[in-house]
Amino acid sequence: MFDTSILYGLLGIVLAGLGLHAAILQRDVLRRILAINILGVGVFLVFIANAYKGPDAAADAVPHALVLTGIVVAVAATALALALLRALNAHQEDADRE
Amino acid sequence: MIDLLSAIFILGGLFFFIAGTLGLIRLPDTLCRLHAVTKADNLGLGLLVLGLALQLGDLLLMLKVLLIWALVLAASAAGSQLIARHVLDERGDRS
Amino acid sequence: MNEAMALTIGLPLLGALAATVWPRRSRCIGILTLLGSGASVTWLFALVMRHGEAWQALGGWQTGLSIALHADALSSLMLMLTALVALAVSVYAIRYFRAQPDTSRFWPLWLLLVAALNGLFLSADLFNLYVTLELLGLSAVALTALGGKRESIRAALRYLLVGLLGSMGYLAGVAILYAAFGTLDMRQVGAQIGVDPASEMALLLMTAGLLLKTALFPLHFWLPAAHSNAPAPVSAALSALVVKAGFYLVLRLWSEVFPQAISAPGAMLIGALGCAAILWGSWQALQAQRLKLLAAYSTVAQLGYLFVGLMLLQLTPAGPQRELVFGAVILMALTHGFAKSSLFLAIGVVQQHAGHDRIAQLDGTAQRLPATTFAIALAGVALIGLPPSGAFLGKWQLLSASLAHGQWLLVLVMGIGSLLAAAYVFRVLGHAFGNAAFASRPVNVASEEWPALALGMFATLVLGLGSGWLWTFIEVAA
Amino acid sequence: MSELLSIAVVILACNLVLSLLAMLRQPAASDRMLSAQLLGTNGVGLMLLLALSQGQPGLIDAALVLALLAAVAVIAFTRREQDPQHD
Amino acid sequence: MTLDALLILDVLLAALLLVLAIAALHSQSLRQAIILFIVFGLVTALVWARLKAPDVALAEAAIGSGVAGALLLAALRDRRPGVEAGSSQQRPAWQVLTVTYLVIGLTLTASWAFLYAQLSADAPGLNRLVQAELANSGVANPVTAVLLNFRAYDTLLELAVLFGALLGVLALGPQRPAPRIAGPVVTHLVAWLTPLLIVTAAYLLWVGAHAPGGAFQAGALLAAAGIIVRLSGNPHTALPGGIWMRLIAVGGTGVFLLVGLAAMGLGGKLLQYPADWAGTLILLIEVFATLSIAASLLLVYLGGQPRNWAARKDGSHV
Repeated sequence: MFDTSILYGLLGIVLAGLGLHAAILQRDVLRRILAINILGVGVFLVFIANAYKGPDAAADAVPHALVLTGIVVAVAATALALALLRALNAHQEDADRE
Repeated sequence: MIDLLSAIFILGGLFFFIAGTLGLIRLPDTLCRLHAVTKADNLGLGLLVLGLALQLGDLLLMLKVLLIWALVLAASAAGSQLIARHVLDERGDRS
Repeated sequence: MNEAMALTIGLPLLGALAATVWPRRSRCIGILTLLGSGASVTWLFALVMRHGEAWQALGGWQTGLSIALHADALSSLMLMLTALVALAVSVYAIRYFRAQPDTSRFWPLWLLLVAALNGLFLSADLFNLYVTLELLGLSAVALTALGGKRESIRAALRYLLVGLLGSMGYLAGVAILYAAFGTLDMRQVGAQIGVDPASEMALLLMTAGLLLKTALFPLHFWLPAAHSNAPAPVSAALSALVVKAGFYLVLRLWSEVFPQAISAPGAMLIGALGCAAILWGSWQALQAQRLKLLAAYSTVAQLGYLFVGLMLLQLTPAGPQRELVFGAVILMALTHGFAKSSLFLAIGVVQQHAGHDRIAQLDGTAQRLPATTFAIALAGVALIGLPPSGAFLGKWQLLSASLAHGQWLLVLVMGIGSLLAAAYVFRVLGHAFGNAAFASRPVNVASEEWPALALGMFATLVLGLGSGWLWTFIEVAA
Repeated sequence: MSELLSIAVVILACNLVLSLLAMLRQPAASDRMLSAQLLGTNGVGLMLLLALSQGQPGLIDAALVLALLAAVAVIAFTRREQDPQHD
Repeated sequence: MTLDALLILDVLLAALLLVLAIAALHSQSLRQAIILFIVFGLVTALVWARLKAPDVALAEAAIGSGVAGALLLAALRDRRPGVEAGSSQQRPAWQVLTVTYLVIGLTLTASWAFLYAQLSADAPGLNRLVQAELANSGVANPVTAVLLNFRAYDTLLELAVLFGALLGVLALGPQRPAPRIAGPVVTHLVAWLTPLLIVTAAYLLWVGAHAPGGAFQAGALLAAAGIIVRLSGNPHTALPGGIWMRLIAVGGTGVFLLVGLAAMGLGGKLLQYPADWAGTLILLIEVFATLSIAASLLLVYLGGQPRNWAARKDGSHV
């Protein structure tokens, strides 16, 4: 079904836009991390929407595999970002204490 | 016959789901809401699960679906206890 | 050919795993695997030199279904740069990270970074390139944070977020390409690219994402902090190799996947940004108070030359003239890789012996660290673009190409850039050769100083004198 | 039967939207947790319905995972409140 | 399912995602933003289910409210009031406007390009090739075939990415202190939930060969089991110490790479499994990958290096 692919594909692009907007403009790091994750979901949605070939046909498996890879990568990056944020906060506290 | 039965279950499930949501919106007090909402929701999911299980026609899948319901029941029982304690703590803090 | 490609990626990856399992042997494992992967790079290089470019479909499935690896002149030269710089940096890092737990933290990440670079230079699959980009980005960020100071962690975090935005932009482009052409293989996509909205949008998104990672002005804002706050060996690798990887990918995509979709105004825009980068980066380098910051801004400027080269490449029609420009761009990239890693390692030595890297207080360095000062001078020669460095020939080609296109402004910008570079290099050397208030004995720490020296030599002498051979190689392997 | 399933999917999706709006209106943290739990149950139901209406039994596993992790999320949500780590 | 109903469902899901994204990105309190983001993950899983991507739906369900949610909530717990204060100042209006217009422009042109790609280019995609070779891949689930055979090299590097993130986190310092011991409710919940999570993980790993599931989903569930044990106040997370922990952490990438290199040594290309062994080798790789993924996600959740990470065999510390 083309309509479905297009609806979700456009939704993905809008989500990516929202994420990008917030990732640039937000000041808080945690919010930026959320924004980048939403941006990622938007991009993944473009892949999956394209893979959808209608209610009766089998969907394209390759984009599904790509998105699975992308999800793992996104989780890994988020985890590293959160750990860096924690380390930064700890340093900040040390600095405040002095 | 089975179709009819599962239709009744599914519709009943939907009814309780909606009732739960309305409760969340309309009921005045958090603890009140907690009580009503979790009850309604679990009942809703239970009926839905029953209705769907009748359609599956595979014993293993049926068991799996029932397991899902049991899980949600247990989780929400524990969850509402934890939330209730949290609410009481908050009230205690304020007074 | 199969084996050489697989080992080039597999050995450092295996080394990273082994160094994690046996942390107390990590240094030994690291050096050995880097020697091994260096050997396989040399093997691959020789094969490419003899047989020309090579393709390999992994897993034995047909192209399109599987991921393809690809080696040609450009990628084998970048691999060689990586192997040599990585070896030199490793020798330096042995002393720099000699205390535990730094040793066991550095080596696995460092090997992972090398594996990511090798994977990136060999990959011919658009999605696989995304994965290698992320592997490269995450390991580079983790290495930056090894500095441990608040500033390095803050810079690493920012570097990570910017890098993620960049790779998401790239991935969005891949998504649109897959929707339009139904494949991820570079050649298959390249064959279908045309002047249509999908191709152009993908080009825009992928280029923009990569430019963010490559820190082209005005997207360079994250680079100075990250490169100047990382530990010295890491800074060397970041400036010499990691940003180069982004540039390599832009070059590869522009010349092999998207040539149909690139419009002249787009190329001019990149060239204009390159010019701005040259002027702004050089000016900031001249203003910098700290050596590492100077080196980082100089990277911003030097990247500008590469993008000016990219524009000229785009404007030049196919033919021997284009080959010359292509070779010049590669030569500039290689020279900068060697020169900048040499400079960062030398700065590391200075910093460790002086306890700081404030340029104004470097008087007497030449007496205390003669070899290191010489390395800085060699790197400086290459950064300015004086003969006999490789950059001299590269710039010469770029200048003559600009004249051929009547781009007088470019000539002017490159001239000013070179003058500014000369100014910031001589500012450092002037302080280094200045008289110290107190006399001190010269220090000679071979393993610390010779990596910088060797890299500097490579940038000025080897690349300069061997550049004729480089063009032959590009011609043979193409 | 398939019509009924379709209608049920739509109704449950509407319910999901309503619960979300209710959640956004709630000021108190505990109410939001409650709403999140409600949304979770709702999601499980919707996932099951999709499994049947699209004929994809694999989605039942997804519903199972959602149910399991709803319980995990309950713990993760509430632990924080009882346990201010820094003191 | 009838088309009209599908269309209504699509519109509702799309609206939900949009509202959730906007609310999560712009809500006042950070805690609410995180809760909304977790709900966003739930709805995303439903969208993947709707678009017939059950493998992705499973992964999203497993990661979204499990590991990712726990990670974000833990990050929230780390921060103290005051840290955010410096960042609350507003950006100048011109910046906001410029970025907004740029992003809107980009979104519109990207939409145009996507529409063109979808309508005029009409690419068939790679699914035909996947289906044609599926019988030779050693597994029956096409997504698993792509992940572990056709594009196995991507997955190998993906495991390396996770490994790299793990190394990065470990290098940042010691792990978080364990929470206090939980009350009876949580303890009981954890006591029966943990074995269920483990059993489900094993099931998903096994079923992945012919139905949605696989190493990552299983690994995420195992990690969730470790996380709730940790959250209940138990200082142990069932991770072994010293070299065994390190071996588990690198095992996924290591076994994968060694199998790939061995296949090359036998005369094939990198990662070209011998045809008869493909199914077995894929299962072997997946088992180790599951353990590695679980250990990595759990260690990453702990937020730093556990005390016994670098321990020698005899338990002494380096």
